[in-house]
Amino acid sequence: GGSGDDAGAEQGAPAKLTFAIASAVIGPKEEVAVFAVAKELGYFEEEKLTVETINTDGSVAALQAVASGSGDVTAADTGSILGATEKNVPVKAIGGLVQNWPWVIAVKPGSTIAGGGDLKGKKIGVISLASGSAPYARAFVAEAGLDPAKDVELLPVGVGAQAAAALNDGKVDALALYTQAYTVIENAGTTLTYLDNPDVFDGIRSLSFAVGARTLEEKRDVYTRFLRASYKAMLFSAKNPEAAMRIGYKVFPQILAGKQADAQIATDTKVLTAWLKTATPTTGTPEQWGDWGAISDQEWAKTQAYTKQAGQITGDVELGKVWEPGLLGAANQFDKAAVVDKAAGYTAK
Amino acid sequence: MATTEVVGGARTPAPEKPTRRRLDLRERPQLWLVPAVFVVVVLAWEYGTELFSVDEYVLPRPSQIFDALGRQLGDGLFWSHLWVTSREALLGFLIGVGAAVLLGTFISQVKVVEATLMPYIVAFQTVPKVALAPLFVLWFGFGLTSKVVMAAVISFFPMLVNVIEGLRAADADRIQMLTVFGAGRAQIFRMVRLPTALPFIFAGLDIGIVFAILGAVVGEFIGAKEGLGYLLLQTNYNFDISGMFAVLVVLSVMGLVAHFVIRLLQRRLAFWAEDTRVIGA
Amino acid sequence: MATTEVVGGARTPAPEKPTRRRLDLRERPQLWLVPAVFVVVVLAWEYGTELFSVDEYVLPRPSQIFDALGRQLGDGLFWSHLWVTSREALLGFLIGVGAAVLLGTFISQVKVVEATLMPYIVAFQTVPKVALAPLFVLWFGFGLTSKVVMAAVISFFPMLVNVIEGLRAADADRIQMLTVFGAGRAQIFRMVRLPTALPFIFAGLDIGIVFAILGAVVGEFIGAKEGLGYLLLQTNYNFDISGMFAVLVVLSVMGLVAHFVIRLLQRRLAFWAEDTRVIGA
Amino acid sequence: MAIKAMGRRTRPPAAEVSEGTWIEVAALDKRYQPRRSAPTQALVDINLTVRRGEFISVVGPSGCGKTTLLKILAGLSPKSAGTVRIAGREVTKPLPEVGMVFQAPTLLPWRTIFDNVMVPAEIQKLDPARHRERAQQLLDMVGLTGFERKYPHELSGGMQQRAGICRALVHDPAVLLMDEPFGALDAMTREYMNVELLRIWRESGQTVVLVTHSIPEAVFLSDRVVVLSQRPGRIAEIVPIDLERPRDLGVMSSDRAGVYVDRIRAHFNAASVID
Amino acid sequence: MAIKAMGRRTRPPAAEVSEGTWIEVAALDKRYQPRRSAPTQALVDINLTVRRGEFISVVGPSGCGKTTLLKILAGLSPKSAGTVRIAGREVTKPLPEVGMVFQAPTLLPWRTIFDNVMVPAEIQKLDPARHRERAQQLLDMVGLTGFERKYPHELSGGMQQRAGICRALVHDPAVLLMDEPFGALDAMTREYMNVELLRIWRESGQTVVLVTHSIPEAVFLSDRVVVLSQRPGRIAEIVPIDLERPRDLGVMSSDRAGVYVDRIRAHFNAASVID
Ligand SMILES: Nc1ncnc2c1ncn2[C@@H]1O[C@H](COP(=O)(O)OP(=O)(O)OP(=O)(O)O)[C@@H](O)[C@H]1O
Ligand SMILES: Nc1ncnc2c1ncn2[C@@H]1O[C@H](COP(=O)(O)OP(=O)(O)OP(=O)(O)O)[C@@H](O)[C@H]1O
Ligand SMILES: [Mg+2]
Ligand SMILES: [Mg+2]
Repeated sequence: GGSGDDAGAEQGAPAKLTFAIASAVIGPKEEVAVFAVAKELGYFEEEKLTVETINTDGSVAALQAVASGSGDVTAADTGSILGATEKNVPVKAIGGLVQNWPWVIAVKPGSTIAGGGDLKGKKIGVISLASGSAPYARAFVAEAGLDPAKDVELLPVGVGAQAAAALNDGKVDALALYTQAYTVIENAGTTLTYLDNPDVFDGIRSLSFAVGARTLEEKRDVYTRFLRASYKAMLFSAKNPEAAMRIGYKVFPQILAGKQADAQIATDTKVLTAWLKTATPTTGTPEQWGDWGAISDQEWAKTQAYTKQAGQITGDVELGKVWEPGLLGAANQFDKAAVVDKAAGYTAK
Repeated sequence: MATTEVVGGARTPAPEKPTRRRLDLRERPQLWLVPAVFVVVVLAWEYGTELFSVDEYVLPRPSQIFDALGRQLGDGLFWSHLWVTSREALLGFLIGVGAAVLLGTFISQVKVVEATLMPYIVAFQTVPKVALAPLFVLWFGFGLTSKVVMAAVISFFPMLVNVIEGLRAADADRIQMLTVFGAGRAQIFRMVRLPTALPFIFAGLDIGIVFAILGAVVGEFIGAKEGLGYLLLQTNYNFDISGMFAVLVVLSVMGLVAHFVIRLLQRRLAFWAEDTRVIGA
Repeated sequence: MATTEVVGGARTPAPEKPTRRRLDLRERPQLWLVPAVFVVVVLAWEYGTELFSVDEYVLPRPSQIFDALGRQLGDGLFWSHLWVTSREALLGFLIGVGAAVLLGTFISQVKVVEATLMPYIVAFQTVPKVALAPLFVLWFGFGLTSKVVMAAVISFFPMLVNVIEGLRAADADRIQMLTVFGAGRAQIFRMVRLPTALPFIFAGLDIGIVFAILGAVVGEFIGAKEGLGYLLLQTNYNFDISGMFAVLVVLSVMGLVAHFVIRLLQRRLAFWAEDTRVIGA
Repeated sequence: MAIKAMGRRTRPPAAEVSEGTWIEVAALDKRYQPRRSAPTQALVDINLTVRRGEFISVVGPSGCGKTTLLKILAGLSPKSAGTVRIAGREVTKPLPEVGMVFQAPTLLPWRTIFDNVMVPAEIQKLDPARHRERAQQLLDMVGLTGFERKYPHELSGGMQQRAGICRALVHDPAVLLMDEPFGALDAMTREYMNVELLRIWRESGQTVVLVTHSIPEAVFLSDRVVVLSQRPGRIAEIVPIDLERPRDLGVMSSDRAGVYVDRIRAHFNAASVID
Repeated sequence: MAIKAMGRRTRPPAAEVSEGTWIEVAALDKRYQPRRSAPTQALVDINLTVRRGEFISVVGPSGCGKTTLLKILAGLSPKSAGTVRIAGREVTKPLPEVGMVFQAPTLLPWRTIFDNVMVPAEIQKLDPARHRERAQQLLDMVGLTGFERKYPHELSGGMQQRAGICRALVHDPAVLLMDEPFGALDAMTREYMNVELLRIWRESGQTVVLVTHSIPEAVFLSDRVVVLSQRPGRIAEIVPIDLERPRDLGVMSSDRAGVYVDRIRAHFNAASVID
């Protein structure tokens, strides 16, 4: 863990932080758009932060890590944060990240399935029955008026090659994955058709920044600075995804796994862009965006309802217990135009 | 007490007391030691976690695990998960161990086969099955088969190594003796090699059954709708760490039962080893 | 050729030919059989996948894997991944196997300890380490330690079972002999039990090293920034299935090298077993 | 107690073999070549022919190659040079018509004494009922009645050796090779066993090659005694024992027997066994 | 060849033990109780005292309990009833001042012959240099010169047995228990070994209990011969051998020796060894 630095109590004092990536691999997602960019462009340095990463095996593990102090901050599934809070795991959300519903149902081009109702009697591939994709598929089916327990069959197919093969071989009729996973599949040469998500999914939050509740008060300032640097990086990445991706290669050479950056940059940028789309407002241009990280009470309510339906929580979680919005005001105080300018003219060395 | 009575190292024999097999706590102290250790460990765990205020999500307390266990055992679905995993593990074990015995026999009989095949087997073994599991699912589907294959593959290797080593351990003099009386390979195998290999084989079975359970669980991790591995994922996903530990407890009990069955078989089938074993030395 | 010359089952001895150890293709056909099998398998794989037009992401072709391998071996980062995993596996192996030898020795010497501890060890073993891995990471951190612990824990059990079984296999007459001459437990252990257990121990080492590599890789799956296990995840995530297979090939080679080192050691240390082994029977 | 012959199961001789050359050893050389130590020359230029139904004993100092010779006859050990034939066939592997008593009993610890004795019958798939009866008769003869269901480690050294003798006889082999079969027996049991062996041999017409350390035993039992020299073993003399058969133990106190014993013993004295 | 005594390493007797009762066996009973089969009564009411420096032989039919008696003396096997003392101490476990030759050689296959012989010295951490020298002398004496670096399986049965004898002598034990040590040796080697044993015994003043199947050997070597009856073993007679020492092989052709041999043999005949 990297939270041993007590100097964090003092305003603006140098501090060390550990960012727990809620995934076992490094990819064109938050660790690139947030961490790599903030680190490489000196946003962390400006905040006198030294940030390191650890990889954890998913949101639950990431939350366990921050709760136990092995990590300080993570970007974890909001449903998992709610679940953790309900089980008295001392974590708290301090800012939003992915704001647009990332899950979507995909079918093969030319499939007879054009909407939720057509899924009756079909097989849907989910990542695993114990992942966000299963409750999503059920909710999607339920929304179309079907009984998720009887009318469809969910099959765990994982992500990537395995999921693509399952769809191509006809072992499943549809997939329920997140957008960025589809980009990876499409990059590998499979074309897909996507079903529209009904409106109910609008405003259900996916990844949010979370920290350990016990250290929150003591490290309020440090976390604020972290959020500020992160949102700056997000803005930069949204403006210039390719530059962000190249920075990602630099900070995490393992993304390339031995391949050449120039050969990969196009497809990886696509994936990163897909991720960024879910994490930024659907309207407007980066220059116009503000209020980074805000989560409205209505969004919380929708998220709670959805999480409850998915079985991750059994009752309502008191909002004050899970959500500390007080850091966002200071976190948004940065020169947005400067970041946008830098991004627009940035070419990686 | 065994027949070949040896007064061991520093131990005093008690020749006056006739040897009887009884459920005597003095002669078989494990009868109270095992529960005693259990109680001590559980208490230490319970109050240790309380004392150092360890959170449930880091390490739940026995009482919490026990609660969760009670909850799960009351659930009919739980028993079907248990049944699914047991079946996968058992089938995988039988297939893996069976294949290991067949291949091990073949390999140990024909030197060339060993030299030719062994490198490939070892190479295949070092491939992490967990990494291959997604491919297993692609190849063998989402149902029982892929988990059985996983369990079989993972219990295969320890058994194979032990079978080969065991079949080789046969005493040259005994083989000579059989050879003189006209025994062929098959008879030598049955009359000498196999009995000699039994301790090795039972060691392999003991390791194999434990790994078969692990294999089935890991197979379920990758893609399953049911089974204890699925339940582990589910409880973990729901942050029900006590529930997860309850499943782990059930898996442990499964392993224990399998272990004792195998040891019982061993005592029945390889009795002479017991008989000639030295007491206390 | 060994010394105890037995004319085996149905084999004809060749008494005229003096026995010499040479790199003779007729005497050691594996020297051409191993590469031959390799070539056949690779060709079948290559043209089989082409014939049935199997997609790369289902099963890449050897030529594709070979390309990916070449790419990776040229990458400096790859070698550091390799080094990381080797170190984790080796450390874990040494710790796991060392602990197994110590505990196995203790257990096999004191009957009560076995009866008391063994159930717990088996119970612990059946707990899927992969399920515990997130907790391992919580307990032992995200660095080297958690992977080493994983490798150690997983290579521990096969070794333990074999050590216990091996130390028990000692011949009662030999122990009696030593006892008469005043040998204590430690001397009996060194002079008889250990040598008798060597074949078992080497079987355990063989299984253990393979599992240690697996353990390190699985440990990396859970939370790592480097190592071949990490690389597997990364290549899989990147849809680079050929690259993933290239990593698997490297892991296989690691396992093979370790296996041969252990077998070489065995031939050196347990030479008498070789010498009294029966030829061709 | 009468132990009946079971009827020879010897295949007909390979070639035209006269009764005079049932076992044929010519210019036999044996050299052990251990991987880790110096070679040992065990036998040099052994020439010997044994007639069908003949009783031959081999005597010689410890380590001279007696066991080696027997193992080569049994097809258990490859020779270095020379020819060895039994019933006209080159011995390259063990022949089923041979029975052997090993120097060490070599019983299988996982079988009862009775099942150990039945091993040859089981291997050669001989009629179980008849051979079980014969096994029991043999065990009774050697005084192991009541020990049939015991395991080898519950028997004394001499009892194990007697079980080994029963095993070699159970399938009524045409050729019987015995490596110091009575070494672990007390003098009286030994004499009794000698007499019984002679009776079985007479009734069944077996060809016997017996290695023994007892010169009187060799003289009492044999048609000819092969005396081997010290290592490396060469044939020092082949002494024909011209005592009429059937013989009883009384014959051993005769002067003629004594002459044979002295003549054989002289070889040992000359060699001055240990320097 | 002279093999010197190494100086007794016997601890002083526990209690006031007269030289007359160095080994004391009283009302000894032994019953084997195997788990899977019927019990065997091996020894019944054995009473025996052996003086310090005495040479005792035990003879008796095969399976009568000789090995059992020796193992109890060696502290290897628990008795069922009675007392066994050596030097005033109750024997409950093996005593370091005892050396033993086993009925089967029991050499360790992973050690060379020389290292096998050195086992007792190594166990008792005795001066390596002196005992290596002694080991070599003993190996030379038994005719194993040149085989020191070989492994047991490269030796003949008799050679292995001789190595076992060297092993029992290497640490110059105060009490020597020998279970048919010469069973696998030819008559000449055996006589030679008898003479050597007697010389070593005379020079070192050991107390020896020897199990043998050879009645003449027992008479030649012993101060007293214990004759055991058939199983279950009881003491049939203890025959004091009143032949002056030092003895040479010539003494065996004397009439007095013959009388002893006949007297002991009579026990065997009376028992009609095998029914
Ligand atoms: N470990 C054992 N378990 C059961 N019975 C045994 C055991 N050892 C010996 N016996 C029995 O005890 C009796 C005496 O055996 P012991 O070995 O003492 O005989 P012995 O006089 O040495 O015979 P031999 O001259 O043949 O070596 C025998 O009947 C034997 O069956
Ligand atoms: N497997 C072997 N490897 C090497 N040398 C051997 C082997 N077997 C026997 N020898 C050697 O061959 C010689 C003859 O041994 P063999 O066993 O034939 O003697 P033997 O006449 O049976 O002696 P004994 O009467 O002591 O049993 C010995 O010098 C022995 O060291
Ligand atoms: Mg021999
Ligand atoms: Mg005995």
